[in-house]
Amino acid sequence: MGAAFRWLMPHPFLTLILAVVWVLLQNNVTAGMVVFGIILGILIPWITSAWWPDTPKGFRLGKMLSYSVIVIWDIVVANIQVAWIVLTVPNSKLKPAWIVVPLKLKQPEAITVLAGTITLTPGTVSADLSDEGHSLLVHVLHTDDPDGVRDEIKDRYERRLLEIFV
Amino acid sequence: MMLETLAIYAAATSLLIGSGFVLVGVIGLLKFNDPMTRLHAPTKVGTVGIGMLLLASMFSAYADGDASIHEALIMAFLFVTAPVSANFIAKVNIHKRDCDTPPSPPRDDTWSTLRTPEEDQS
Amino acid sequence: MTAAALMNLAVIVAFLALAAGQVLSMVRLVIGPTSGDRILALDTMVINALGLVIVLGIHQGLEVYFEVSLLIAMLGFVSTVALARFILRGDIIE
Amino acid sequence: MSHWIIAPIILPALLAPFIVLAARYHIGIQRVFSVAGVLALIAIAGALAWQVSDGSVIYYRLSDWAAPFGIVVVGDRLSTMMVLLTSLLALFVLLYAIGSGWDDRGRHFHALFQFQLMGILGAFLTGDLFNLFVFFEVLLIASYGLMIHAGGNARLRAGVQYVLFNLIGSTLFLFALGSLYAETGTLNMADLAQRVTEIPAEETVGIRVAAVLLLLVFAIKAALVPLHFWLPSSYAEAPAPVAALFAIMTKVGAYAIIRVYTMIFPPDLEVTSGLHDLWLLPAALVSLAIGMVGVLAAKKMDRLVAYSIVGSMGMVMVAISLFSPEGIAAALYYIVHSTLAGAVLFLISDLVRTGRGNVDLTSQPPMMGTYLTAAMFFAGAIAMAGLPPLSGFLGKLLVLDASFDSTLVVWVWAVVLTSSLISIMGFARAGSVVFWKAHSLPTMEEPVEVASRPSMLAYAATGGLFALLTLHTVFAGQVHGYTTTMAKQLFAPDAYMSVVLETPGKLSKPKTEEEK
Amino acid sequence: MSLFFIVALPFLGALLPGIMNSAGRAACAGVTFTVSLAAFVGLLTNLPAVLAGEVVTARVEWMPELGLNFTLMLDGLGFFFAFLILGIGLLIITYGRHYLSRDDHMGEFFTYLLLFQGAMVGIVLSDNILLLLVFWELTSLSSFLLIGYWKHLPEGRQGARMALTVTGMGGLAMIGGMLILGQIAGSYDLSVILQNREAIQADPLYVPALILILLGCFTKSAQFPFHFWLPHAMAAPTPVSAYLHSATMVKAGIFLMARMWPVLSGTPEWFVIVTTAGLITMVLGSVIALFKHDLKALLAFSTVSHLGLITMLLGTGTTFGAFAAVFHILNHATFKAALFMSAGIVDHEAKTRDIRQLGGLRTLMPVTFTIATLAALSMAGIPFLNGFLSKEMMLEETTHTVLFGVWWLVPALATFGSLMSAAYCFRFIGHTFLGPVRDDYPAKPHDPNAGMWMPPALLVVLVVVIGVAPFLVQDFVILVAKAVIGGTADLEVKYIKIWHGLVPALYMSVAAVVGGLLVVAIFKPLLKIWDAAPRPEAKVIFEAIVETAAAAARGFTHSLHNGAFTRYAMIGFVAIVAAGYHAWATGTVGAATRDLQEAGAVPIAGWAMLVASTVGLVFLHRNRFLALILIGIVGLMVSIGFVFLSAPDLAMTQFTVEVVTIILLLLALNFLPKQTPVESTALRRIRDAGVAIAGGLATFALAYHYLLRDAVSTPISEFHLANSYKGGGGTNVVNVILVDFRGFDTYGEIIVLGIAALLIYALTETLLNGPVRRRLLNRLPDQPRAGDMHPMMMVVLTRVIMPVVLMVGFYIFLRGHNEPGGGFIAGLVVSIAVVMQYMASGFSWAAARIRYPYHGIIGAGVLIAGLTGIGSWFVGKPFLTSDFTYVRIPPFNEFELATAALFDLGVFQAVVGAVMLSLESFSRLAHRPNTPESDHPMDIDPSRDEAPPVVPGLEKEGG
Amino acid sequence: MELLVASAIGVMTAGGVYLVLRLRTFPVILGISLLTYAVNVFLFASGRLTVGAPPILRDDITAYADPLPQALVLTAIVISFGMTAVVVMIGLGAFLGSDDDHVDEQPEPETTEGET
Ligand code: NA
Ligand code: NA
Repeated sequence: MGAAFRWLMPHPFLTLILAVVWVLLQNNVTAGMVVFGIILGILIPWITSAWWPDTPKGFRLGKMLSYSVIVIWDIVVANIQVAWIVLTVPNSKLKPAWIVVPLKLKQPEAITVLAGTITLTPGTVSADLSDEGHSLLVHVLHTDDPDGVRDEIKDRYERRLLEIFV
Repeated sequence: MMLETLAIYAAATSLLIGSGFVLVGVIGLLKFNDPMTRLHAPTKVGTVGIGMLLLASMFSAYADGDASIHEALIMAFLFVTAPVSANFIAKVNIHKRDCDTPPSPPRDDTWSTLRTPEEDQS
Repeated sequence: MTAAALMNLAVIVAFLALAAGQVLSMVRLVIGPTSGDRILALDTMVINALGLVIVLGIHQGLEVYFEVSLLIAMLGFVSTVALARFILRGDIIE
Repeated sequence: MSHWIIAPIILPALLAPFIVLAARYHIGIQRVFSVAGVLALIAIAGALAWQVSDGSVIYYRLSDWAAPFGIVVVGDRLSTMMVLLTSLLALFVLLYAIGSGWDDRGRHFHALFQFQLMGILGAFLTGDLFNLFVFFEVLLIASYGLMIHAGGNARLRAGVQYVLFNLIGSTLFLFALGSLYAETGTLNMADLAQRVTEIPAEETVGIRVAAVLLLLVFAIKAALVPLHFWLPSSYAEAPAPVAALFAIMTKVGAYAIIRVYTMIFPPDLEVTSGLHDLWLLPAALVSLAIGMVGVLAAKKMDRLVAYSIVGSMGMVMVAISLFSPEGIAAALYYIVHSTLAGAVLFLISDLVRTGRGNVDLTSQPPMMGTYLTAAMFFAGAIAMAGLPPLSGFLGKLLVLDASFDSTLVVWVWAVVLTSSLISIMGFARAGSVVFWKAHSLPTMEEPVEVASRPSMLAYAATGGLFALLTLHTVFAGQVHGYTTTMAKQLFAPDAYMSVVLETPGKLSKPKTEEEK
Repeated sequence: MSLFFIVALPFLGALLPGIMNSAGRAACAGVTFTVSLAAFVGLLTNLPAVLAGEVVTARVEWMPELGLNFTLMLDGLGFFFAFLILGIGLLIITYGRHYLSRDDHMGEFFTYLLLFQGAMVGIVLSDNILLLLVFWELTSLSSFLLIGYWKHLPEGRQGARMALTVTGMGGLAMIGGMLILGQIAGSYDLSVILQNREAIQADPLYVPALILILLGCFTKSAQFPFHFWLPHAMAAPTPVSAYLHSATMVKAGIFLMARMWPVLSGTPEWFVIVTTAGLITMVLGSVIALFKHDLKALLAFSTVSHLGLITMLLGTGTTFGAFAAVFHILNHATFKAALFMSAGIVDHEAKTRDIRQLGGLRTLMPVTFTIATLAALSMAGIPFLNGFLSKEMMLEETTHTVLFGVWWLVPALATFGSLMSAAYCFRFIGHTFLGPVRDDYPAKPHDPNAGMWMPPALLVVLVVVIGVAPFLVQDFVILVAKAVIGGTADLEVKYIKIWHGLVPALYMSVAAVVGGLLVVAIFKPLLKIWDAAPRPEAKVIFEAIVETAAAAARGFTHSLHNGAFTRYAMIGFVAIVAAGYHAWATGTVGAATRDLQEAGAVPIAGWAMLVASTVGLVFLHRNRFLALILIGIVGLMVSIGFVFLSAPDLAMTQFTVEVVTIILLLLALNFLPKQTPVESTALRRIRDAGVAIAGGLATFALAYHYLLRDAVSTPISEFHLANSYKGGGGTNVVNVILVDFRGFDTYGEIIVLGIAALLIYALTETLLNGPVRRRLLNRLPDQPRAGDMHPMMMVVLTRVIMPVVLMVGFYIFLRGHNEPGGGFIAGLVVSIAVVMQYMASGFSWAAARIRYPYHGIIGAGVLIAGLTGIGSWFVGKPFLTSDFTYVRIPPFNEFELATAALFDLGVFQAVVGAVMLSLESFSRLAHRPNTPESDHPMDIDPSRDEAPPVVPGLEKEGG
Repeated sequence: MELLVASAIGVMTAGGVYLVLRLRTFPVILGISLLTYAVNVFLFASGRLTVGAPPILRDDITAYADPLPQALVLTAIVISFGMTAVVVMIGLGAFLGSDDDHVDEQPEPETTEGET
């Protein structure tokens, strides 16, 4: 049963995403659309499964949702902050910095979500990964306390992601 | 009726906010004097700006009487892809030595971009 | 101010902001100086273009521009990555 | 509605993907299908030509939409003759390609060959100008593939120029089509012919420019000076059987000029007067001269042949630009001749290449298979230089005869006759160097490594083209009689137009009925 | 025998010797002789009719519309010439069989000879001047082959080309003349033309026609100033010289003048041109002949001289002149052929033709001596030999001929010519046969076998017989002369007599012979003067002219076609703009019928962007990477413009194509230089800019013109808008046009795309299997490379987003018929999704997991589209006719099923296959088999830290 | 609006022509691309300019932009894409074979022989 399920639906989360995407595309929520979306959601990952060989393990959807809410809030706040910096801080007063975030996360999917979150949130951009994948290089637009930024990243995002990607 | 009017106001407001953000993003792009700092402005501010425009579109559609949600899809696309775009551009800056050299990573040898490929070593 | 008038104003403002954004990005693109800047400028222009299409849709009250926006959102990213990969590796598919 | 008239387009268009799909690793199967397809084409083309030989017009609505709303394919005497000519040429060229092994020196020769045929035949048959553009593109892109088939540096470099020049041509074509649509609101040729008559005399620049741009497009195809520059290098560098097939491609341009400038913009049309009737003839004369001078100038046999193609197209265009039934009849006779003669010379040039490893016009020790090759070259040269008894001479007489009433008759005669002389000098010089002078050199101890005796099939294919040339000569009266009826049909396009415009289609009644 | 057979026999028989070559020399010559003999006998069967004054005709239509038909006629003149051609031909064949050496390819020789014979017979029997032209040129061609028969001799090759060029030129001129003649007379049949003397001579085109025809005659008959080719044709084997250059071909011009005599002669133009040319040729030829040391050259120039004589006679335009001309033709043919054969015998036996190495052969070769001497004396004009008779008639005629108003000019020159003629004849006899026997001949001379001397001997018998008893041929000559002058004029019958009394001609004759002897006596000092005098060498001049022409042609052609595409493009642009401008300038411009639409700030900003990026591209194009970005922006702006102007489908297509194009260009740019160097001069850039601005102004003006005016009648798209839903089942009219109204265009379009991919694939294969492969393998990156080949973020994102993009592609495909989208855009979207995967995880990793060969996808796509089209045949509808229906299957909404969608599926597949095959081919160029292939989709993956090492190969599920 | 579109066509044509006249294949191909844009817009403009009325049928609307030129341009875009790909590939092949991306043939030493 499990194996058959795995074969049919190698990435259940992806199936879900696709079904939602389909409904969004149709711009119209009807039963038929949802059913068709699910069918496509099964069919397409099945076609493309060769390119996503290893399924991420123990993904927690619920925690992911709450994480998303936090991130979206952060994005809104961060954007206002950055906009403020852009408009008010002169170039000479700007204090950009590199910070290095050592990673506890191992799964590529998890690291990618973290990196993405960092880029979308307060004045930070994920710039690079170390050559074994154990640290993340982040560029900060304007900070007096690089270590504080690093700690906040680890505390606010990585900790949560460690719970989502078990 | 009331809701539709509200939606129009919401749409207009979103439009104004969105265009403001767009503008700020571009100003940042133009203003900052370092490639890495320039990267911050448009990738994020711009993204939110477009997000607001999309929101405006949704409000506007609602005001016209046919509710529309598919704008969310575009928003999702933007939010998912923007970090990767930024990441690549940052890598370009690091690779071309167009920015300050980043500090070495603690556990590994170097940053992946800076590692000289084996086949190029001679 | 009536809702319609405000909306009209907002649309005009949005158009102007996006147009200005395009022009300013173009300036960055031409002056560079780094490849990263140019790619970034192009990426920004694509995003702004997407904004233009959205506002146009709002302005004309037409739904048909959705597909266009969707494509721009998806594919702008691809060209940004391709250009960056070219600078990084020379060969974009290796 | 009989479907046969689109068979010449559909058959290669299905055969080619089938070859790609099913036989791309098996050259033998590809050859069988390719030859079988061309044989079928010949049969179909023959039947179609027979069907319209009484002057009737076959008409086909694609997608069932009537002209001018949908695309139509139209077969009349002219188009079916061109289809038949192309199919016949294709057979021998294909056999040569197989016999010489050219088809196996790169990938996808047969698929490209079939697509090339589809493009050419489509261009001859379509009754819609934009569709003509599409078929031009099909035939062009297939020709790019065939031209660079088997690679090699010189060929690729020539290929770049060939493609680029034609891209400019395609762009020009679109400018012309845009102008035509903007001016008339239609794309169908027959409908255009009707609508241009409605254009008022006080507003002619639009249609005039459109007419001229279109003419220039076709002039590029027909390699008319000064738009001929793409031809010499690309034809010379193309693989021989490909160049031989290309002999029909320039005729597509000539065909299009004949079709468009007898039906849509006839010489007596007020709004476009003083354009093509003014400078087409001078340009044609210069082409003829430049081509034949090139024959004398060539340092390699393949260039020599390529220049002779330019010259012979000049001759064709001289006849066309008379815009009289006699001139068109002569042009059509000459088109058949120059297609066959040009093709045969390209194949002979390749026989020389096979026999001695190169086609330089320098004396080298005797090659393999000299006698037969030399005899063929002699005959081919006679044909191309317009010496009796072959059809080149007869064609030349027809052109000279038809030009008698032209105001530029002195120029026509002077250029035609002088350029003949120059080409005779050129061919004699080349033949003498390649085939005779060799005898004054000692035979080589060991033959050149790259040289080998051409295969029997290669000779047979070349001989087959000669047989066609001979038939074209022996039955010159019949052929010319037929091209004369063809020319008359072209100068009375009402029958063509009424068939195209008055046959109803899906959801539409003929225009004339609506007006009534 | 029918005239057709007489003409056709040599042509048909020409195949035989070639085939029979291996059967032996005797068989080869035998069959040739038989063929000739058959034709000869066939001719003789018509003799009674000819003698009875009838004109034998035969006619088959060839090109009736043109007026070129196989119309043959045999009258006295034709018979006379045909008799000469076939009769002498038999002798030449006999002679040639013995003359040719064992190394010579006899079959080839006789094949050419028979071809020539047929052509000659054709000329003299033609009743259609176009047909005559055909045979005329055939003689040029066959003589080209005969002269160049000894391919190893440079003189032969050169002589052949010279003869072909000169006579070819004349032939071409004659084409013009004949066509004019035919146009005036309204027919190309000689019999008709000969009836139209008045009309032709009154026509303003008479003089051009005359000059053109005479050009043909003069070149063929080696008349001054075209006499120079003939001596060089002597490089041919002697039988050829004897046949072509004395008896037959050179007489073709004479024949034609005789044939056209009734319509062309008698005018002042004819008289002046023909007589003058003949006279000069006669004198000049005789002078040159005297000083030639090569026996054959001497004879050749003597032939030139005698042809001049005949020409002059024809030029007088009197019937007596014509009569004398005919008689001299006959006589000249007999003695000259005999002389040539004798010279050939000498050459054959003594192995030299150089008169300076000869002498004293009288005793060694008595038979040859006798033959040659009699023939030479006849040529010198010694009584009782036939040459005397006709030469006297000539001299007689000159006394009545006044040229340029000077009465003594013609007689004096004619006498001088005769004098020189006698001189070279005496020299020929004296310096070859008389004198002491030498001991330094290259070979020991003796008389040849009878096969070689019998033919000339026969001729010499004729020489003597006619000379002694001219009345034997008198009737025949009269008959022929009558044929020449035609029915219109009366021949004042003159009997040929040996003794006319003490007429001026006799004095002139005597003076000529005596003078001739004197000249030979003082030959050595004369030769010194001759050698010292500067004189043009025809061969050198001709070769100089040809080489100059060829060099000029080369210079012209190669400087015009110098291989510079930029030049070709420049000329093209200028031509296009100029032609367009001309069309515009000569037309009329009416008032605008449409109003300008207001442009807001946004369009203006968009326009500014477009212009800025275009201008930027032009100025910054040397930085290729930047240029790529800029062209991308141009494309982007154009797309936005399409959106603005109500063309969402176009915008989507333009935008997706743009992305794929940029990927493609980046793949190529990887190999190319990244900078374009400055190479063109400022002047050139200014020039190019000028052309560019002209082109820009032209398209601007054109577009602006159309935009402000309506089409002349309702555009056909009204119909498309009205019937798109009703007849095509779709609300997206653009899509319905693409898949239905104009589906055939789309069918062609996907084929173009498919071909493009096949081409790119084929070329890649060719490159990878050729010399380029090594270069590619040894290629080093020209810029430093970053370390991360397959960055993690990209890979992870691709995993999620590629399926989504595929779904979007599917969505766009489905919606296309009613909303913006369709198979093409969907195909591009799907391709881009796959390309994303390629970019993320690399070519090898991604390609190994592709399940379908792209070739197959293209092929299937094009086939599906085609078969969908054919499908409509089965319901009796034309190709590509669409049908649609609406179905409802719960829980889904009602949806449309359309055949057009199936067609669109073919489009979709073809696009995906084509784009992917192209991109894949580009990638393969960069792919290096010797670099380690990654088994992982991404380079860096910390989750692999603890995992056991992956066994290569196991991972390739679905590959 | 008409002025903007027409002048844009003119500017792109001029830029295209200028680049086509350059000496290396890469700018020439870019020039062809510009020309392609220009002609596509020109062809599109042959249906005249209409704002806000895409030819997608709606119940309550009767005026639409001319759909035919749009379909033609779409075909033209696709075809020119194929052509661009092809010319890029052939140009690349030529460059790889000779290490030279000049579009003009480079002069080679003269070799001729007269026939005598
Ligand atoms: Na393009
Ligand atoms: Na094109």
